[in-house]
Amino acid sequence: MSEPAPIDPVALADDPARPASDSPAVEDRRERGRSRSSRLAGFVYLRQRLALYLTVAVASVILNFALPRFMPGDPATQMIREITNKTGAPPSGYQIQMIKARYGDPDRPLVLQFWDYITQLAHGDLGQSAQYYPISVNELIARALPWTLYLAIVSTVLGWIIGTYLGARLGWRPGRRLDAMLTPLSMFFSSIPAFWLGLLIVWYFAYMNGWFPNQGAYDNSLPIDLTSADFYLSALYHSVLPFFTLVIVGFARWLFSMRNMMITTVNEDYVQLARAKGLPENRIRSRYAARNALLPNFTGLAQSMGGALTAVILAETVFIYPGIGSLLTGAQAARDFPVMQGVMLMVIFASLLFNFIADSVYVLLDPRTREVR
Amino acid sequence: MVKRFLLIGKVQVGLAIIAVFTLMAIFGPWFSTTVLGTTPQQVDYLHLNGSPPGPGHWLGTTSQGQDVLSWMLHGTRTSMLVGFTSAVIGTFLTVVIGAWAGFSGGFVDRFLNGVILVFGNFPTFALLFIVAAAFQNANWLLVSIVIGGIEWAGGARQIRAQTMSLRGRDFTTALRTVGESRARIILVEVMPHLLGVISPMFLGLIAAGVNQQAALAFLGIGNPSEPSWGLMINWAMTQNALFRGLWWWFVPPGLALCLIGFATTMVNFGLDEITNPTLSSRRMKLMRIFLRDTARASRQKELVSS
Amino acid sequence: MVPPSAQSDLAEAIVPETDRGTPVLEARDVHVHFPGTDSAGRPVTIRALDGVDLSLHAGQICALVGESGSGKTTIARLFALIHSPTSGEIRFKGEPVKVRGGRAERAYYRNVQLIYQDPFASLNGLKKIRTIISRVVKIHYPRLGRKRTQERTAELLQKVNLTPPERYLDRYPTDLSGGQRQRVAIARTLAVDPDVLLADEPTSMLDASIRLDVLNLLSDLRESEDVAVLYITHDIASARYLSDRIHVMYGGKVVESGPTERIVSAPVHPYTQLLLSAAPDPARFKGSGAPVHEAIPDARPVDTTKELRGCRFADRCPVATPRCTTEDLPLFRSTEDDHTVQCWQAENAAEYVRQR
Amino acid sequence: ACGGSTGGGSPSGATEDGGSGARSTAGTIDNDGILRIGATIATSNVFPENFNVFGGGDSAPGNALFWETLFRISSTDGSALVPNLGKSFEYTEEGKVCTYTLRDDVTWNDGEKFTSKDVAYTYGFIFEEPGTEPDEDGNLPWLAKAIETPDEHTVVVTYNEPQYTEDLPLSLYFPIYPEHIYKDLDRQSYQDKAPVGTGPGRLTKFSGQQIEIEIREDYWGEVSSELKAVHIVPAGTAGNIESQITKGDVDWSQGGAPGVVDNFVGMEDHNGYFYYPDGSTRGIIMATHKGPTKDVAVRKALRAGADMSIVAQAAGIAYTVPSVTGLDTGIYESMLKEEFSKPMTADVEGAKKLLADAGWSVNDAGNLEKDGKEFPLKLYIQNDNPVEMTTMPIVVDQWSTNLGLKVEFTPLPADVFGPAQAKGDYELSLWTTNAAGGAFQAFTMYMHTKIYKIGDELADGNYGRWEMPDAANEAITAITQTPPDQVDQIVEHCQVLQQAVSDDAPYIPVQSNGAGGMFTTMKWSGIKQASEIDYFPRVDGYNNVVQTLRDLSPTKA
Amino acid sequence: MTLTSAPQHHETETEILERLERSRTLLDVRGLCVDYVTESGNIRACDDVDLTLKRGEILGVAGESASGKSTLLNALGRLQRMPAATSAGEIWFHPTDGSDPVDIATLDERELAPYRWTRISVVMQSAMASLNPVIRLGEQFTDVIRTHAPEVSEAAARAQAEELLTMVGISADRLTAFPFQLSGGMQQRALIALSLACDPDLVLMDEPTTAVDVVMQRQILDQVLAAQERLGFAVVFVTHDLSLLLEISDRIAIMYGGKVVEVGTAARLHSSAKHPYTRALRRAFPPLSEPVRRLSGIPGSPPDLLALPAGCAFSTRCGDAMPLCHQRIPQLRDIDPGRSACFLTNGELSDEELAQQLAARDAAPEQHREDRS
Ligand SMILES: Nc1ncnc2c1ncn2[C@@H]1O[C@H](COP(=O)(O)OP(=O)(O)OP(=O)(O)O)[C@@H](O)[C@H]1O
Ligand SMILES: Nc1ncnc2c1ncn2[C@@H]1O[C@H](COP(=O)(O)OP(=O)(O)OP(=O)(O)O)[C@@H](O)[C@H]1O
Ligand SMILES: [Mg+2]
Ligand SMILES: [Mg+2]
Repeated sequence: MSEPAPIDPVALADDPARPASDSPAVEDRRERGRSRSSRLAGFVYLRQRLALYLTVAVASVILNFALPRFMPGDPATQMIREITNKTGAPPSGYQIQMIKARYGDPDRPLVLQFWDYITQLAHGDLGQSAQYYPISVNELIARALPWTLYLAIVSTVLGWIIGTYLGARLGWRPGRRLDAMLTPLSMFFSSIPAFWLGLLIVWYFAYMNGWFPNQGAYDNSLPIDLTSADFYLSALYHSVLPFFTLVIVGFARWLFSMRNMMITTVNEDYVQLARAKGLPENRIRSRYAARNALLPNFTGLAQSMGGALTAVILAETVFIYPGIGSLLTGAQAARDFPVMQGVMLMVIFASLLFNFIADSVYVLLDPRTREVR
Repeated sequence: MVKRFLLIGKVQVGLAIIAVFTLMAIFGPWFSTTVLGTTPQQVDYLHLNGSPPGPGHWLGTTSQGQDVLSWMLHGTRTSMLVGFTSAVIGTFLTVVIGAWAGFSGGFVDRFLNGVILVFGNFPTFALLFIVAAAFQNANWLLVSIVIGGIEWAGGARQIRAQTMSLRGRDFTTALRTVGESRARIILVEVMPHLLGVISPMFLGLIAAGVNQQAALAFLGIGNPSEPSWGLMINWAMTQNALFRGLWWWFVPPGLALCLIGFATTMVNFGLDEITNPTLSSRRMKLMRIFLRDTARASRQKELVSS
Repeated sequence: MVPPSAQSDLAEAIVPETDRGTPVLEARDVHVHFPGTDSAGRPVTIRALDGVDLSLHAGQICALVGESGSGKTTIARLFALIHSPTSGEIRFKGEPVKVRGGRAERAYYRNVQLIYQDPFASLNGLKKIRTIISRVVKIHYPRLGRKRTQERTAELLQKVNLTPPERYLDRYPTDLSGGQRQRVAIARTLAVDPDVLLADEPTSMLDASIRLDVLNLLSDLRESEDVAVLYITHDIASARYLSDRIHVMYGGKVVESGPTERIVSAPVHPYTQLLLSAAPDPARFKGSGAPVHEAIPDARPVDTTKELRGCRFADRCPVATPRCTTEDLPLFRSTEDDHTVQCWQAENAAEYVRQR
Repeated sequence: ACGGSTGGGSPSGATEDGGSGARSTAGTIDNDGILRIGATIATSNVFPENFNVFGGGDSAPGNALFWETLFRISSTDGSALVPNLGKSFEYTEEGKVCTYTLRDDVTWNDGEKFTSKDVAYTYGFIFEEPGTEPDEDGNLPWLAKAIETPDEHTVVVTYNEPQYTEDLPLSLYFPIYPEHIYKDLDRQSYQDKAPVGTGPGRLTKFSGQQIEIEIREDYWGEVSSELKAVHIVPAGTAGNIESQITKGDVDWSQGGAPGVVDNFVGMEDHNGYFYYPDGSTRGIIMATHKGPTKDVAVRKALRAGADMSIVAQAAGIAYTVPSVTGLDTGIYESMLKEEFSKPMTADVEGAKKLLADAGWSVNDAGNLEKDGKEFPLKLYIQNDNPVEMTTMPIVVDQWSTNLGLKVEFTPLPADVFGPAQAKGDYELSLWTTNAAGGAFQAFTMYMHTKIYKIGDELADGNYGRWEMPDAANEAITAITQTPPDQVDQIVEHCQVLQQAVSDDAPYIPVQSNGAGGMFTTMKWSGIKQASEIDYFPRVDGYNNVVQTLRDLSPTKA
Repeated sequence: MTLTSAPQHHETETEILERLERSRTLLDVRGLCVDYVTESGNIRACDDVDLTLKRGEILGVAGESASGKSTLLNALGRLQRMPAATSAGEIWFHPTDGSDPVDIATLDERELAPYRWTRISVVMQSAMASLNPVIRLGEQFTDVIRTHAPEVSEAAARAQAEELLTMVGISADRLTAFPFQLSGGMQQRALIALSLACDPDLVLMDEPTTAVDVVMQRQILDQVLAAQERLGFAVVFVTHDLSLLLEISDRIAIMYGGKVVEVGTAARLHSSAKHPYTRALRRAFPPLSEPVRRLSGIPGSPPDLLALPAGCAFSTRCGDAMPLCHQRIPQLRDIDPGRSACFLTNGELSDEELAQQLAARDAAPEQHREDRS
């Protein structure tokens, strides 16, 4: 007989949804003066988040520096060999110097190496690809990143909206038939690996029936023309299957987190009070219940961006989508460390950026975050 | 509590699925060789080029004429092995780091919490991918270590929060003020309280480990001589199974992955219902029945009175 | 069974200072400051205790009342070595207490024990009552032997009226009612034969119907074990019921202290008066025509973050004068009984002499 | 359906199957003058924007439309060179001096004239610094003196040693670069985004997913007159290109995935597939320097232990089984010794006997055992070839069923596989054993020991570390020193080599390699039968793609 | 205008009774039953409750924890949430405008709307939880005002809200504040102000002051009483603090185990309660001004609603229990003045029956009494 400790919601560390102050010791007069200062100091929460993200960014830069240097197989040698094999001649002295500077010259003190690395990075220079030498990593990423961002952002947001909306519906009146049907179903959906579902979808929709293209981000026969509607339409058409996959595996977790949150919220006193006030049901559902239930889901959205990128990376491989994921897998197969590192750095920065954007919106949504604990 | 937990239908289904796969992992290969009489490597020359499920090959053959079922059975072993091992490693790190941070407070906590946050905000798969890629051709153990070594941050955060709240709870303070030693408080008094968090976390890590391994294998990372679900999908995809319509080759491993994930979701859902009874679906059903019955009773009463 | 009630009589309760000997536990001018942040996130200092003198005597129950945040719990935790004073000292039987961890701390806990507010939280729900209590016996009397330990555990349960002990030994705290749990918690503190019991709102989480039993138990233990009890409460009526002395706290200071009946019937400090008039009294039931309390003008909680000269209560005080905030807070002591008050109001009565 | 049984000189059965699978009918259909080619590039499906094939990294596909070599190799006769940018060449001084005469009607696509300076520049960096003194390893430099250009159309190369065979690799792998563009650049790290070549193509647009190349009007050679542009798109992974060709989105693509003959050709009327063996061979190289494969008996037993015709059938891409020498029985028909003129067959009993005689046994675990020592074997392959991923498990299973030998099938990514092979850290590895390009190329590509450094370790281009018998070594030297027109002599030397390979079994030939290609005749027709042409219709071989473009014509509706 | 002064006039018990006699019925509850549906069985937390409430009456409801006070209150306001359900009974509401009484227990949510807040409003125990944390205080006032009086302009509603807030001593500028920016006591007062927003006939208060300090509690009570005196609404006031109820209520209902066991004026309950449970409960509060005597609590613990003892629920803890008490459930009957549900006093038994039972009890004392602990 053991009693699992109940999960203590307040204890879940940096959960901004926790009540900002549990001490009643707040004085009337002081409060009046405070309303202004609180508006000024309102973004302490954001400041804290920003500090966190900066730490993560710095850590990832350090990790990025450290990884190739402490992993088996020496990327510098790897790259020199790669060039030797390809060109039949060893790289020039200057090249070797550059390669070693970036990927670790065993003869140079680590601190100096780090300094070189940082200065290069500060210039926005991610180095050159080993596989596609001398193409710069920046160039490869610049070409791939927009596609990935497009996939990741749209699919995540779409999945979030669908899941949250359905969850709010189901959680408002749980236990109904739709709930009994959709909730277990979405539980199953959420456990489908994105890459496998993608495979099935490609197989069925592209190979078996040919309704959708099985590869690429836009119609090859169209030029990339950012002013032509055809180009956008074809890009949209090509992204239907990836979106479909990502939304199916993505929406479910929002659905049941929203559903559960909604059920809990509907039981909150303030929703009861809203009911007692005789407000119209619509208003209670949207303004009182859903809005509050939404907050944790929103935090979740911010935190899920990193994970969303993972799913996108895998899905890109299946849909042969010319994004970061394809670039990364290609680089991995060729052991193109510079590209792998650059991509990772990009992915981290992108996910941190999303986090921060989501956090900023969150601050607008939840006034409590504008207060300090 | 445990009993109540085990009585929930969702939990039972979830645990049953995991149990079935565990059994498959233990006895599958044996079953494959002795009962089916095949190994994944064995080629059936009569069924080259992938033949659909049928009497000889219950799940069909691959494009090399290898038995898909045998692959599945052997693959289950690798996948579950990775799942369990990475979960053990991950849970260990989770608990040690989380509890350590939660209990020590002060600088140690701030440092460890920073580490946890950094890892938690990392897109771990990218990291996993790159680290695993460095150990090309890594065997299952190495893959497990890498997965376990990277996938601990989320859990550690929870454990830390839990320990912190436990540390602040009166009963730990009370134990201190009766002169109990710190070590004993942590290990004997507090640990059992964490089990409620650790056990679902462990399950979740198994599923995560299995999935991560599959994703890595799908991308071609890992030892190609160890059959696993991800490797099956990878081979099916690279060997044109989609175009050739050999669906029996890539559907079963994916389904297995789904089921594992589904099982842990179910268990966690059940756990939610325990800790938050408003979510209990059983209760919702009872409520529906009750309301129906009272409505019927009152209607009858009205009939009688009128 | 409960021993016959000791009638808490006015005359008995007033024991002259000199007769009481050295206090068992004593706080001398302690200050406790906590770091905190204000609403705008700026760091501030919370003066949880701001120069407190307090002494506990064997066989005496001392009540501590005051509004939320006035520092009552902080005193208890200070005595239990959970916090350490920012300045000032704690004396145990006249000796300054300066222990931090280890054996000395254990020895201290053999004398001073803390009873917590929430019996649902202060017992480990996963352990049997037997383990909870016998563990303490084992810690402090390691050489007792298993059999004696078990016997002692049973005795302790009996002491807190959990009879027969066998019925409770193998149960889990979750199986007991709140009052029973609080008794278990008390039994655990008694396992060490303490000289001092610090009870921090031991009944506030309990139902009205069982509160009194726990209070009575404390009162009886005071008699039978000759312990000193610090009883912390919000409820001045229960303080009156149980204690020999009452200390009234406000904003980290003991603003008034004295024999119970003295405080209840003739409070000097305006805050004590406010507290008394605000407390519900069954005798003033509606329809009784009893005189009603004064209107309560203002109920703001105190802010202890600012350094202030004089009296913290001054801005709420109906009788405040300019000197309340311009001069240092005085301390008046009664010549007739052991009554002290930190308010200029006492100046007018001949009975009081200024100490500070 | 199409096994390796079709020997002889005609193109393989699959060519007929595939080629004839596509039917063309009358009337021109609208194709905008654009030919869409699917190109396989590494795992990532984005083209790198770099056409510098002499640079440090992978370059974009389609560079065969820009870069051209002096000569090209005929597909009908293994070693014959066909004039291209070069009109003729002549060896003097016993093969030490080669004089090239160039065409005079060639221009670069930026309008500059193509001259001997360009050839001198290109060959100059290929052959490196001239000299006459051996280096510290005792190797002489290639060139005795700098390349001379007596006039705009003449190039004189002076070697230190006779090099009658050097033009073959030059024709295969070394296109001529524009001196006026490249001379001041760091060739290895120049990212060429605007290739200036002699070929028919001019780059008009580049995007990660599509390379648009227009056909220039002032091209010296000949391409289909209806062809206005070539667009190159990524082929994706297995299955992608097939379905795109089937839909008509892509017209032509190199390669063929397992089962292509059954699945792809049968899918639509207009789908076609061909397979031209090009004289190269894929085989399992055995480490002759270590482990059980050091023993020739083991090597021969392994070679005899698997039936490669079954394997060929399983692959379903219509390749043939080469002879035991590794040479294709079709292309090299005239050169092969009588006893080697048939595709290799299995001899299980013989294999077992060989093992037993040499004192080897196979233990319960399926490992080779000798003198109480057990040797587990692994077969390494590079994991990015779907055909081999399909066929090699079957080879492994053959050994298992025939000899009871359990060889671990180990597909590896290129970057693990390559170094392992180069360093000799393997027992069995699948690689190209005989190169295309004639008798000399066929046997020397991986057998000349080439040692170079990988980091601190030494690698060997002769992956199997096979030490050839003296006779074979002499035969090789003799070939390099025999003028190409003395065919009989060359055949004689070649047969010595054939015998050596057959006797020593340094590798197990698995499949005769070649050019596979899938196409649709929806928009373009004219991809010819192997018997009709003397080139390999492949997308990325210099000159071959140009030849193919010449033969294309719009499909008549 | 701030309501800070305590009510001046003090009625005697007779005056109170007369006033109640004079005023008309507002709420008439008959046989109300509320069940909680749980996995381990249905808990009947309100069992056959009969109550009448007059206009302007302050009815106190007291009882131990889990005696069903909140359940009753929620049922009266038709505010039960999962898993509670009103399973039987009628709640007749007599509108003050003289229209026909309605049984609000049978109305559905839409039909209830006109009663909510304009007729019946609530003050819940935890103000912190009852105010929606992410909606500004002002909106929480104006939305209810404008829902029930759509003709009122936003500005007018705001003015009304300001007036309400000032009435409870909160400055009007706090309307722009979020609830968490207010101290606990202020939140509680704001909630009370909110409950008066639509001039209700009945305010249901569930322990509105338990969470605050004594001084604050007193201040809030004063404000409630002053407002009540001025506006004349009726109050149902739930608390476990009997001594508080005695001070403020016209009549008090004592609940035990889901049943009302006694109803009477404060005066009667103070000095001559008819039910042993009431007496015991009354004794559990030590006096502040009367002489201190040793008191004792009620032996045993409150009944488990899933396994109620046979007969009177209190019989197992009752010092006066007779054999019949363990067999039959006593009815809540009118006595003069008030009502009682104890065989000793409710007149259910004839005099000889009672005497007989008493004799039987005294013959076998202590038999049914539980141990003190
Ligand atoms: N660990 C701590 N850190 C920071 N501030 C603290 C801490 N403990 C107490 N305080 C602050 O010290 C002041 C006094 O707190 P304390 O708990 O002693 O009050 P109390 O009189 O016991 O109140 P209550 O009646 O609510 O229990 C409060 O303002 C409180 O917020
Ligand atoms: N959500 C619920 N599910 C199941 N049982 C419940 C629920 N809420 C209350 N109960 C049960 O109903 C009974 C009455 O509860 P209620 O909250 O009405 O008591 P109360 O008198 O208000 O107590 P308190 O003084 O603690 O507020 C209790 O036995 C309680 O256990
Ligand atoms: Mg306290
Ligand atoms: Mg309640």
